[in-house]
Amino acid sequence: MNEEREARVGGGEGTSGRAPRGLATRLGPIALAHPIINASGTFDLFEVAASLAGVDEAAATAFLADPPVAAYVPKTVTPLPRTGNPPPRILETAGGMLNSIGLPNGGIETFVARELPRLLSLPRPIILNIGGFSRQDYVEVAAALRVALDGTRGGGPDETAGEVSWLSRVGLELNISCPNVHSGCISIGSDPDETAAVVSAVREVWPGLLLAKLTPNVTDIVPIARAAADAGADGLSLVNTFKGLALDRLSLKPFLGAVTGGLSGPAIKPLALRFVYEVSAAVDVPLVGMGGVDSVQDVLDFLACGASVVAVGASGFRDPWKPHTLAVELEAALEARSMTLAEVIGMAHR
Amino acid sequence: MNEEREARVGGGEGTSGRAPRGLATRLGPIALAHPIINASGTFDLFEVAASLAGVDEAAATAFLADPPVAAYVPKTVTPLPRTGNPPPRILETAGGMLNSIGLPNGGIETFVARELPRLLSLPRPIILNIGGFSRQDYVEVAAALRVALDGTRGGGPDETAGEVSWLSRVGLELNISCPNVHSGCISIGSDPDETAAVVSAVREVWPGLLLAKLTPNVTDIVPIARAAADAGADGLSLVNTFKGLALDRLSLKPFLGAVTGGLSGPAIKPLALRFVYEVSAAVDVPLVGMGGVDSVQDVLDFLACGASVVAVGASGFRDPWKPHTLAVELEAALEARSMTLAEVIGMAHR
Amino acid sequence: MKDRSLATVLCSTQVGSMVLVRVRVSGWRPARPGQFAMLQAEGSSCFLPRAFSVHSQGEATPDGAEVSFLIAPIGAATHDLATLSPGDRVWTLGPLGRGFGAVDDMRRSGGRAGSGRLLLVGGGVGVAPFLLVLESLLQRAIARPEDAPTQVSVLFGFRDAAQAESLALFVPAVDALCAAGVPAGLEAICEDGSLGRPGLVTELLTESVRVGDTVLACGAHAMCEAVWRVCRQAGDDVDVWFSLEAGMACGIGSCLGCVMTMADGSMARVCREGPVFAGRDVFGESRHPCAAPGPHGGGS
Amino acid sequence: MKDRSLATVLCSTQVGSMVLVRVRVSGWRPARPGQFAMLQAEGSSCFLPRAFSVHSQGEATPDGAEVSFLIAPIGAATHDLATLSPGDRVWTLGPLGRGFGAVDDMRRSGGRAGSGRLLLVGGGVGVAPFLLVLESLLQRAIARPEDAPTQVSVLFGFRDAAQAESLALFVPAVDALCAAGVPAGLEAICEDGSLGRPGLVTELLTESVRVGDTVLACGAHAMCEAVWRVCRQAGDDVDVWFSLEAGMACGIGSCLGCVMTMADGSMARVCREGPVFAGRDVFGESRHPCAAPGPHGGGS
Ligand SMILES: Cc1cc2nc3c(=O)[nH]c(=O)nc-3n(C[C@H](O)[C@H](O)[C@H](O)COP(=O)(O)OP(=O)(O)OC[C@H]3O[C@@H](n4cnc5c(N)ncnc54)[C@H](O)[C@@H]3O)c2cc1C
Ligand SMILES: Cc1cc2nc3c(=O)[nH]c(=O)nc-3n(C[C@H](O)[C@H](O)[C@H](O)COP(=O)(O)OP(=O)(O)OC[C@H]3O[C@@H](n4cnc5c(N)ncnc54)[C@H](O)[C@@H]3O)c2cc1C
Ligand SMILES: Cc1cc2nc3c(=O)[nH]c(=O)nc-3n(C[C@H](O)[C@H](O)[C@H](O)COP(=O)(O)O)c2cc1C
Ligand SMILES: Cc1cc2nc3c(=O)[nH]c(=O)nc-3n(C[C@H](O)[C@H](O)[C@H](O)COP(=O)(O)O)c2cc1C
Ligand code: FES
Ligand code: FES
Repeated sequence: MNEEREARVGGGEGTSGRAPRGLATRLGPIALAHPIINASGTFDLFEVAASLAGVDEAAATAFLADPPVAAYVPKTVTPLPRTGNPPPRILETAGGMLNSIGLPNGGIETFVARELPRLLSLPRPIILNIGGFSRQDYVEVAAALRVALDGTRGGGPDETAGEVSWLSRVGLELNISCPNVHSGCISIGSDPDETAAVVSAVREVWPGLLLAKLTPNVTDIVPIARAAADAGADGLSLVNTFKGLALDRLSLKPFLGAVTGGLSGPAIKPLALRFVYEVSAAVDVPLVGMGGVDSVQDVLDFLACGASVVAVGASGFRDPWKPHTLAVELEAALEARSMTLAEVIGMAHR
Repeated sequence: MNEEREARVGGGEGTSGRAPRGLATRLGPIALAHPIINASGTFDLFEVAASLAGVDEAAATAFLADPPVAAYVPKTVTPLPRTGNPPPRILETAGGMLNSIGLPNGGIETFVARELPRLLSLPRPIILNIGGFSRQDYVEVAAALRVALDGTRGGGPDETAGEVSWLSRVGLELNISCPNVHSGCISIGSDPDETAAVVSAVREVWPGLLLAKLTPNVTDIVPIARAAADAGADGLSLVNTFKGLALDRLSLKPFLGAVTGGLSGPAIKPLALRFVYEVSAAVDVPLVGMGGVDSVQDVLDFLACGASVVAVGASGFRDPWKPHTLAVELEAALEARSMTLAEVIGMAHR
Repeated sequence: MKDRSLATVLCSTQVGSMVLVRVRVSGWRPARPGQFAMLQAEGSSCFLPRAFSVHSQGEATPDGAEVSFLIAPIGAATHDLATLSPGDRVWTLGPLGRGFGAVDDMRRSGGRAGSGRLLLVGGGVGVAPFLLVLESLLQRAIARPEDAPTQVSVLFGFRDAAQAESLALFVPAVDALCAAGVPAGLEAICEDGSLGRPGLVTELLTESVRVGDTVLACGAHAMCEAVWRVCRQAGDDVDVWFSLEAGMACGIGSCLGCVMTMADGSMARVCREGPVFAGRDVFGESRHPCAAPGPHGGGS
Repeated sequence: MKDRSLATVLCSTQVGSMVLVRVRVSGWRPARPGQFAMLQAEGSSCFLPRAFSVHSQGEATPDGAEVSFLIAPIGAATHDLATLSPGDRVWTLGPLGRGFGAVDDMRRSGGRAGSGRLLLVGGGVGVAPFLLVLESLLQRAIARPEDAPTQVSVLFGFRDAAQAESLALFVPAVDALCAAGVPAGLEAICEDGSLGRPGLVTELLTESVRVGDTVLACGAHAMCEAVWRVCRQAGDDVDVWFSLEAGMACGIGSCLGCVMTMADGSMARVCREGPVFAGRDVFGESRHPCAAPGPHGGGS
């Protein structure tokens, strides 16, 4: 299994690349070796590597030299540092899990100083994910990221002096859909006008790939998706978690420290798929599909419903290599069907 | 197991009753031996009995003489006959199932002529469930039911001549939340004004227990729940299924004949629980909680979140005796906690 | 059977690519041939039980009856059932549905309308119900020889050699029927040629079927369609019955989930009105069957 | 270990109410005492793996190492693990987390600051990590006797006789330690009195602990709190370490789900900053501990 994995793993961009073949694709200006990435907040490349280092130094090095995702999406960053919600924060449920992490992060300043440099050193494109509680929050964080990126080697939205601009390696995902913070965020993503306002304000300051990540906790997602696309989003990420609740078995009080949490995992897959299918039929921008992806059949399902890229969330907890494994399996599945990636995308509608 | 079951099963209303003790409760004017009923459309008492008759005639007779529910909720009836959605109509998913049955039924005329008499002969209260595509549809069906009921022995909303009125034995549930018919129904239940309009119109013609069954496929259920209660609903049933989609494994086209379906089963329990918890905190009418109820822990959870009555849906497919079994287990669980039913209801909020 | 009950696995035997699972079910009431039971391995990761034809059953005693099922592991639920060990338990509800009523009816028709010949056509795991059919024919042949069919032909089609191993399960019953004085034969064909010439079971049927025969068929929907075509070509007087497959949630008529669209456009529940349906009801009279009962390929 | 790998069950033994599962893990890198692994039975109906202390480990060979876990079946995932048979497989990721660093540190502190005495306090299945602690002390006692603790006291508390059967697993290691020249003893107490007077492990601790001791504890949160109180009463110079429990999704620092609120209000991940924490960090200096790390009762 290790042998097989190592045999199939490419060295990332610029290397001789033994990544899954025939799966190369694009998300706006960003080229991807295959369509499988991680979902924000469910996969911390550096923490996994550090844990692996405790197990095996070489494995950790290999992991960072060749991360098991086509692009890496770090956890949401907000303007100010946040400690997140009180514990307990997670609970397994039938076919899935609830989480109420609550976007703990060091804030944009620390992010730019400490996280961004090592993110940029990864041999993969990155899609930064940002959150906030007001339109201004999103603009502020996006602007800070842009300034930082423009200042890097090869920075600036224009390609100059033979250096490749960061535009082909860095995207931005707006988390306007987190159910675990009790203002902003999800309330923005539940309203077409608010969504349009945030997206167009960020569009002003962010020249690169811009994705809006939407919440499924709405009566009708289509107007929201349309509003985001019309306001300038290059693509949409569907979906964030479904708001849920569990009680402590003994006390019969809410189990999670934050009372409610977000449901993810295989349990929600049929629900997530419905949103991707509906939005894909109504809106003409690329979609990043997610929600319970666990097997290559799930990947095919999201692609067929109209997603161009598929993200692995909670299933990556039990197997951090999952996105890469799925890419390898996707290659085989397409071969078995004698179909190209492009042919599968959207085929449920045809 | 049979012995145990038979030993614990009461003969229904008016008999010496060996039903679970200490669980007697009320839903408005209707007295229940315990708080566990079935969810509409998931349990056809007469069909189960007929199937059992093929297995064992005595079992079938016993089943109808002592149905395993505190009250019986038949499938939705609409003004006109419906054949329902094209097959396939069901698919198992992680921790649950999708269905797109589409409310097949013989229409109200047939219902009154053929179903109602045998429903009234059951030794349990019944809660009739009606659906439609316009306000007028609901009013028409409710009015037809009222006329029929007033005409029965002991009919009339007033108790006369020592006869017990049907008001203590028959309730009405408005299905304004079915995701499987593509107009009416769910769109009514997604809108507070529409909901209020339907509820108050039915309230005019229906003197008995009136429940509105709401959909979880909404951004905010609280205003809808409030609208229903303010318009005269005596209680709310929460929740109907979550809209979902699955693809055929091979063709990658929608699997269900109706394309989308409703998700139910344990997978949705944390989501359903959240709705019950939220509505219970906001609205002051009794709630019938449902969504993935499978174990006595689930029953406790729904009660603690604020449901007075709990309905078993999809889990009854694998075990038609489930509601009764859960009632027996609930009795034991309350005993073990030295708590009364009333003390558990809503305790997650306290 | 009074109730859904927790049966105990007595043994589980690999038969090529299928698994024969024998369980003891308390309170089991004898199934009619073609009836099914809803099974769910205790602790299964699947939410719903699945339908399985009763393959064979022993005598009912106060301890219950031994009942066996032939299972093709194709997905999660069948995998769970196929990997059970003796002592493991299985939730069991049945027998359910309408079986092959024709098995009873045709005994008498032999002397009157039809040829008295019975053709049993099975494809893949669709062979499962036919052992109970044979067992039941044997019982009647012994009890009332005058009511036995004039001839019984068992015609099975398989995909490959691994599937074809299940053939051996039927040989003793066919032999016993012959010994009881009913001329009976067993022919099988395999798509990959591992039983001689490669081919489909409809080739065997084309060679055998004639006016007046009664045909009972169980297999993938495509096979059933082809069987119907062959029988129509043989003449209108071939009496054809199909055991059909559909996804089921309850198996007892509650959910309305297992419906199929019949030739006349009506919907029939496979678990209650079926699983055995008259060919005419399913496919209508047209020579080009069009009423496809959904994409659930069955049995093969 | 390079990777999450599919370990093979070598044997599974019931030990009272717990189950000792020994697996062969390929590429296993030796765990430090107190480290854990994320385990998930292949085909488990649970979505997420669960954390288990490494109970014991054999030498790493090119074939992998034999590693054992002591499992108390309390819910679905532990039930799946406790019912595995030889040949079954288990997804394994580990060793993970920071172990009892004090095991290494205190060897030297014996001659200097502390008493050199090591007290191992376990409650219920919280005894699990202490076999690896003893094994590791033995190795060092043999390799470098001068670095061994001056004395090792194993103090275990159980709920009932069935739980207390696990005691037997530790006797040989304690004996070996004595034989290697390290004075070591094993005392246990049972809430139901089945090991003599009924009581809690903190009673044993109160009788034993003194200034300068190093205490390593693992058990339910209530036990840990009580251990902390007893040790505070014995004096500030008792060095106390707790192995804590929290629900985990990933076990490798990705999800931020396993955090506990530390005494200073900060959040620490049990899987990365723990599972072993200094008593002061968890409970602070107050004599009335207030920072309750959530409702997860652990280990007992
Ligand atoms: C009356 C009756 C009798 C039967 N008798 C037998 C018998 O004797 N022996 C036997 O082995 N089987 C029998 N079957 C079939 C058996 O019930 C099915 O094989 C079983 O349901 C398979 O379940 P599974 O979980 O293993 O497979 P699943 O993975 O659930 O697949 C089951 C079926 O569902 C469909 N399916 C599930 N998910 C999807 C999806 N996402 N997209 C497309 N299709 C999907 C497939 O078409 C497949 O045929 C019988 C069925 C019926 C109705
Ligand atoms: C570092 C570490 C080491 C461990 N080592 C061991 C070991 O060596 N041996 C061992 O047996 N165990 C060990 N555990 C504990 C083990 O991980 C848990 O016992 C296991 O997670 C139980 O899983 P389960 O699925 O069997 O039980 P579950 O049913 O999942 O219950 C597990 C825990 O979750 C909580 N829980 C789940 N659902 C609810 C709910 N709805 N309401 C309230 N509470 C709920 C309970 O409090 C319970 O303690 C360790 C844990 C950690 C963190
Ligand atoms: C523990 C956890 C933390 C998450 N954190 C974030 C986050 O920080 N930002 C974000 O946009 N989404 C977050 N999500 C949502 C996921 O990115 C994803 O949208 C969702 O989990 C559905 O996918 P899944 O079912 O595959 O997990 C989080 C999900 C989980 C389970
Ligand atoms: C097969 C099926 C048919 C249903 N039919 C109806 C119906 O006719 N009317 C109705 O109000 N709800 C109907 N429902 C919804 C259930 O009553 C219930 O609200 C839902 O299934 C959630 O509960 P569960 O998770 O326990 O199944 C149906 C659900 C299923 C699974
Ligand atoms: S399976 Fe439920 S009605 Fe047939
Ligand atoms: S379990 Fe995921 S961070 Fe600790």
